[in-house]
Amino acid sequence: MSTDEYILKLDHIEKSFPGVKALKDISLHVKRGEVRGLVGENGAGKSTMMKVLTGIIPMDSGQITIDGQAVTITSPLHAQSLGLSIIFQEFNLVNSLSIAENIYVGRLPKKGIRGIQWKKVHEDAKALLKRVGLDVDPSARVGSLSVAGKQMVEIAKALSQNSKIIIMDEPSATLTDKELEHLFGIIDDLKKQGVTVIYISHRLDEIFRLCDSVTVIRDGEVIDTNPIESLTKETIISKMVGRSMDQEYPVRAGTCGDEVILEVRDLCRKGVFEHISFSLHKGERLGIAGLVGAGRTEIVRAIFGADKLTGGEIILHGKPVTIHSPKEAISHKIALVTEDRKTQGLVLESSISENTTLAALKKICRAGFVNRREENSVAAQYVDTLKTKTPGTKALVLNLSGGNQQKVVLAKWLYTDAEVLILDEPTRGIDVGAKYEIYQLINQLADSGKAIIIISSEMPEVISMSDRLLVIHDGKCKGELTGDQKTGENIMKYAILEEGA
Amino acid sequence: KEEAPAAAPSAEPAETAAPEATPDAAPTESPAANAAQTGTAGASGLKIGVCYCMLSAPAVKVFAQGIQEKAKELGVELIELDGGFDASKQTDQINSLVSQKVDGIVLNPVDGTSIIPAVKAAKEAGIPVVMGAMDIDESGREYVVSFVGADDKDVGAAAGKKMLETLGEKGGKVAIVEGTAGTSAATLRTEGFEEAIKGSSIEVVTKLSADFDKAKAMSITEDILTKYPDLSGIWVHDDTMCVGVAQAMKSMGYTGEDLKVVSYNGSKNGADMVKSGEIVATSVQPLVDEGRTSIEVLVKAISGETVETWYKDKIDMLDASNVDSYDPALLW
Amino acid sequence: MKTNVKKIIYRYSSLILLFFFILIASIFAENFFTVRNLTNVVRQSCVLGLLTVGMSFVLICGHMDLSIGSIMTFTGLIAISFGTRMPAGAAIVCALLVGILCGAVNGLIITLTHANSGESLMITFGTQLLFSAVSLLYTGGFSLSGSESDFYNALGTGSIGKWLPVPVLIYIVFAVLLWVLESKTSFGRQMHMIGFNPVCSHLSGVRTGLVKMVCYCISGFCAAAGAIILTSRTLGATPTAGVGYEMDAIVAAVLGGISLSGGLGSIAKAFVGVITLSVLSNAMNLFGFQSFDQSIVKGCVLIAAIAFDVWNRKQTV
Amino acid sequence: MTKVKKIIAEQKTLVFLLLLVILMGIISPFFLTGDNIVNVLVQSSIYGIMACGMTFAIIGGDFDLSVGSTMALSGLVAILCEPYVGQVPAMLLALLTAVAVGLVNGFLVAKCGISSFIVTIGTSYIFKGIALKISSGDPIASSNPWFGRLGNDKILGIPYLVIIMVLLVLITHYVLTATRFGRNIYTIGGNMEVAHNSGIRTAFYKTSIFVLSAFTAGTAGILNASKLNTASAVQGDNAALSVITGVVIGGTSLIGGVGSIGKSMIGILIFSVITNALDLMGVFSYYQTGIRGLMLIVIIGMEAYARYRES
Ligand SMILES: Nc1ncnc2c1ncn2[C@@H]1O[C@H](COP(=O)(O)OP(=O)(O)OP(=O)(O)O)[C@@H](O)[C@H]1O
Ligand SMILES: Nc1ncnc2c1ncn2[C@@H]1O[C@H](COP(=O)(O)OP(=O)(O)OP(=O)(O)O)[C@@H](O)[C@H]1O
Ligand SMILES: [Mg+2]
Ligand SMILES: [Mg+2]
Repeated sequence: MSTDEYILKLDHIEKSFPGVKALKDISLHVKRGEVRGLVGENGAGKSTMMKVLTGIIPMDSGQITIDGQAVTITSPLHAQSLGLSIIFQEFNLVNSLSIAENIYVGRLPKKGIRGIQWKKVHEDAKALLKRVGLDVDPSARVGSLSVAGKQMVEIAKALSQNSKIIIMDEPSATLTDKELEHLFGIIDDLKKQGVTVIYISHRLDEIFRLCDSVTVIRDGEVIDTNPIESLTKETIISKMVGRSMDQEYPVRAGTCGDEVILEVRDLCRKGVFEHISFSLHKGERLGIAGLVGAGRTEIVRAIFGADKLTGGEIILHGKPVTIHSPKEAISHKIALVTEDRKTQGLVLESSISENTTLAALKKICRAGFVNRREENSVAAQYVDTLKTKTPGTKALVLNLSGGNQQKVVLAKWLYTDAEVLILDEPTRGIDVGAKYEIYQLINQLADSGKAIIIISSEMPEVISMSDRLLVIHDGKCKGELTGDQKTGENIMKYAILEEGA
Repeated sequence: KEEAPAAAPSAEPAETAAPEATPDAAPTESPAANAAQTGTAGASGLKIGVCYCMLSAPAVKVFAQGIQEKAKELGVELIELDGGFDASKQTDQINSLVSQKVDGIVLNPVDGTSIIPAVKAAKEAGIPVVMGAMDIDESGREYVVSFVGADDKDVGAAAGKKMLETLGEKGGKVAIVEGTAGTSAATLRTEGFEEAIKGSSIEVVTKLSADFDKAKAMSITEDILTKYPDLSGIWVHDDTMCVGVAQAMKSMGYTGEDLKVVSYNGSKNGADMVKSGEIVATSVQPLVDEGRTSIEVLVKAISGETVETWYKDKIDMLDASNVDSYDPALLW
Repeated sequence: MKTNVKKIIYRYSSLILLFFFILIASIFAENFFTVRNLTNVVRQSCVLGLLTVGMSFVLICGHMDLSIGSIMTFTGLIAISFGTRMPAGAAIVCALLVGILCGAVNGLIITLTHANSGESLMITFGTQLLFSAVSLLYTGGFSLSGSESDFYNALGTGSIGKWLPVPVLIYIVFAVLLWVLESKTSFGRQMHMIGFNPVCSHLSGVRTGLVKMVCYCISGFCAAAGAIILTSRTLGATPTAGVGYEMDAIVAAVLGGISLSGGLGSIAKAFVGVITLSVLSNAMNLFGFQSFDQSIVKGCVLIAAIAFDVWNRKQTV
Repeated sequence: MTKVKKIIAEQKTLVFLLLLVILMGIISPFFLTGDNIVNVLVQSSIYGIMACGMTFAIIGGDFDLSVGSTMALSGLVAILCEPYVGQVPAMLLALLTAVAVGLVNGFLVAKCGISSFIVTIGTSYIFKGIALKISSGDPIASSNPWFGRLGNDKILGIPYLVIIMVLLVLITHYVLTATRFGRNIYTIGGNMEVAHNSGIRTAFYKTSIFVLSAFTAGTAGILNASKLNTASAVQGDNAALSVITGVVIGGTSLIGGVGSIGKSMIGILIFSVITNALDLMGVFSYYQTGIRGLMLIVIIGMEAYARYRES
């Protein structure tokens, strides 16, 4: 064993993509057994750095040293053999395979002519799943899991490799507090075993809870590394964005109106949720909280006509309506920002302007012909007002960072002139600066009279950004919280207790 | 048995025309007729399997028509199978006919060699096989009782002779628009033609395959005429392609005067083109007759009579001199 | 500057390929670069061209249509057989309607079952068998000989002036109309978006089923239009006339730069692909290549062209 | 009861096949005779053998449309080379040729990144052209009397063809379920990027997929040539789509990542049984084409709809 204090050293790493210099002379030294936080805005280069480190993409120049030995990492397999494993920001799972196989993908244990030892695979997988707190059959298909479930499988997979260094790229983005606590427990265990963890997150609370030291990255450059004790949220944020920010959540100036815009009564979808009733006022921000998998997404999808309802009614402006498809929902001025940007919210291979007008194509059409000039000016306008960072409206959405992609999604729905705006996890995977801008935007929209539903798994967010809060558990509405009642304790009480209220 | 009189009138023209169309087949024709007469009683109740190479090809369909007519006349039960131009599938079908213990098989093969093992198995099971419209390869001849159909080499030779006659001393450049590359029909028709013109002043400048397809033949002819504007003649392997060839000539501004086309098949289309002077000649393949004779010969063979090994079509050349007087019932 | 050049090369790669072929053919093939031959090339490409335009619509919205060959066969038989009983114009309208109907059958099955790209391939293979069975049963397996109508026959063989064949005119008119539909209208936009991401399009209020349905109908319509030209050109209809055209149409579309995974491409590009194939086969006929060699060359060209395209994309994106 | 329902739901195609067999057994007295059952198996054997390789390809998320040409080419090599090198070396050469075809396909897909659909259309043109060229397009009969026995002889009443098919199916099953190689192919088909990120050598596996597919096509080509005692360039013209249809009907999805050789074989058998039964019933071939088309539409349509309902 090397006596070197640093288990991992990155020196002068450079990496360019066509048109972008993602990493500029990055140097990062990580001590043995520490938990290192890595923070930075969207597109700062965190994921790219980790991908270079694990051999997924080659670097242009630089030096990597592990355990005192200079190495050239050629492939993910090579990285694994050097004791490096990674939990990806985007899921790295095969939906069509079982959980157990996903955990051991590419390295299933085998024995002579009898081949793969399936029994052992399933037993080991079961133990790992227990360790991460996921109570499912390891032979179930990963595709059948919820987002959080998949995240936990990712973590189990990283654990199964018994690595010296584990990199976690935003593992918490899709988790709610219960799973988070579990994850924290796991990381604490790892630390005790002397495993080094690099932890990337946009949630600063977690950084303070977990990390020994924090490295801030901005625009592909390391700003600095400090022990956690010497930092505060504010100092980290100002390092990240290059300026200081006073508060995390903007305070809303306006108030809710009295007019009820949307009312739902007794909504049911067999086996998913039942008897959901609530009303939504003009200018109101209604939060929906709950654990991951509680059924929040399913409820709003059903209201939006993306899934079938098996019972209940939807009342808009006092008149009952039936909504069979997203198209009908849109014509009733309802909009849904889906939780999964990449597969449901955007046409990635298309330009910003084409995405912006997609849901209201009619508005820029004359006699069925698309007026491209008008389309571009509309898109440019939204790029302007939402402060989207992009070289132009013709840029492909594919090449934007997460936060900017989310702004394009918002632009698309704003252009439909929706009255009811449903936002499902609107800030997932988005950095503090961009988050703040999106919060401000939400408030502006509410002030201008739009009715807004916000679903979020981040408790402080859903508390601060809502005027009223519903808590969902197991497909049932367990409670409604307003004003001072909106506290983390209350939410957890309703969200976890079987018989709440 | 009640169907016999109903079927008779429709079959009549073919019957009466047969000797006239195929005079040299006359000696074999009469025993076949005998078989038909004596066999009506003996043949009814026979179960005969027929394997076609591909029923969606119009020419095969015409052949099938002859088979069906004759079978109806004789009261023979038919099991008709379509090989879909897949030799392997056809082999399976023959095997399945063998296991059904049919009394005999008329085989219109996908190709002449691939089906030999299956035909051999049929022979071993004591089931007589008659080849219809297309022959088995020489090496498999021993397993079949007879072949009813044209000699493709003769077909090519007749066309060559006609071409020689038409172009005369002067000769000239000639192109061949061939059928599907690799079919024995295409190979032999070209071979026969080339042999017939050997030593003359006719020169074959290009041979291109149009897969027995009209549209392809048209494009290919257009391209040939672009390259050889001074072409004097074309030998087209069948009338279907010939329609395309004639269309191409028209679109390129050629007439039957400038460019002499000889074809084969004896379809109504072909005869019409001869009549209108678009092409010089086409020879007749009596497909309906081939079908009828195949059944007759097979029934004879089943009843133990001796049959000839080859009931050759006579090649009737249709040209301006005889096209008007030719019996339309022989065309298809 | 340099990236600009690369971008241009990428953007016009299929056109560059076409010019390359034309150059080679002009140098080496006798009589290639003559008005007469070039007219031939275009005329020969009409039928495949129409089919490829239709196929492109289906490909762009992320699906495939293996049935166009048999739709062409069937509608050709309809056009010719109806033509004996009614005026040519009416027969043509009937054939086009039947084409649209066949396309609608495809579209309906595919939208109702929510088939994905691969499943649509298999389903249209099924309808291919079905339509060809219908064709065979319709005529009992026999061919129909050409129409008596001069108007009908002019569609495939006539020409306006000396050098503008009627079928070329028809092809160009349809291709331009459909190109406008594809590239300028909201329908075309929706079609591309569906090809890229059907889920997002659906959630953004695009009637994905309807759009796909229309695309299949267009494909059926184009097949029928192709059938009319083919039967007019070749004076008659056979129950196997359309066999294999679907693969050629896919190859032509891909040569023109239409992506099989949907979304990418345009009708204008498909047009270039068709002409490329047509030039290739014309040149090979002029060279006197046997069909064996033609097949080999065609395969090599296809692979080389797509490899070039892929390499090109890697350089630019 | 619910268990039965579950089995029926999971094994729809198997149930369908069994129902079909029973129905045909009732309709046609010939159908369930030993002779005919052997016939059906022989009829499925060539495509069944190819289905082994094709199942690898489709699970791996790729198409192989070039199997028909490969089949024709290797059959020709096995017969054409025999006079020079002897029968067994000629057959080995034929298999080598097939492997070479697979390598070409694999290289183009894995290294050049071209879609397999296009690559294999392209190579099928090329190799069919070569097959036509080396045979001048003629069907070529084998002159070695021994050669034809492989495809026609039986042992204990079971044709070699069927035995070879069963062996290959068992091997394929083993490889797909019990080896890392097999499981990695599922991973690649399920998600290429994940496979790459997990350290699976995707290029190697993609190439292997095509080599395996070509290898089984080559085997099928030799056996088919032996069965017919003849090789020809047009043999195998319908093979690719027929095999893919069988595999897909069985339930191996074209998206990749799911399926099994057992399912593929069920699909292949369904088609053989239907063809055989319709022939026995004397159904005219035009109707047969239509029936086959309808069946394909119904089965694939049902599967597509079930998949949609599930997600
Ligand atoms: N494959 C790629 N091709 C081109 N540009 C890329 C690619 N991957 C990343 N980039 C660019 O590199 C920069 C760094 O991206 P990276 O994903 O590392 O950011 P990040 O810090 O992880 O952001 P986030 O917090 O949103 O995950 C961004 O500008 C991004 O657009
Ligand atoms: N771990 C799991 N295993 C199996 N099914 C699950 C699991 N978690 C959730 N589900 C299914 O997903 C449904 C609801 O999930 P959904 O994603 O809509 O919830 P959500 O509250 O929106 O959570 P999220 O934060 O992921 O958006 C549940 O009814 C359940 O059937
Ligand atoms: Mg990242
Ligand atoms: Mg959700």
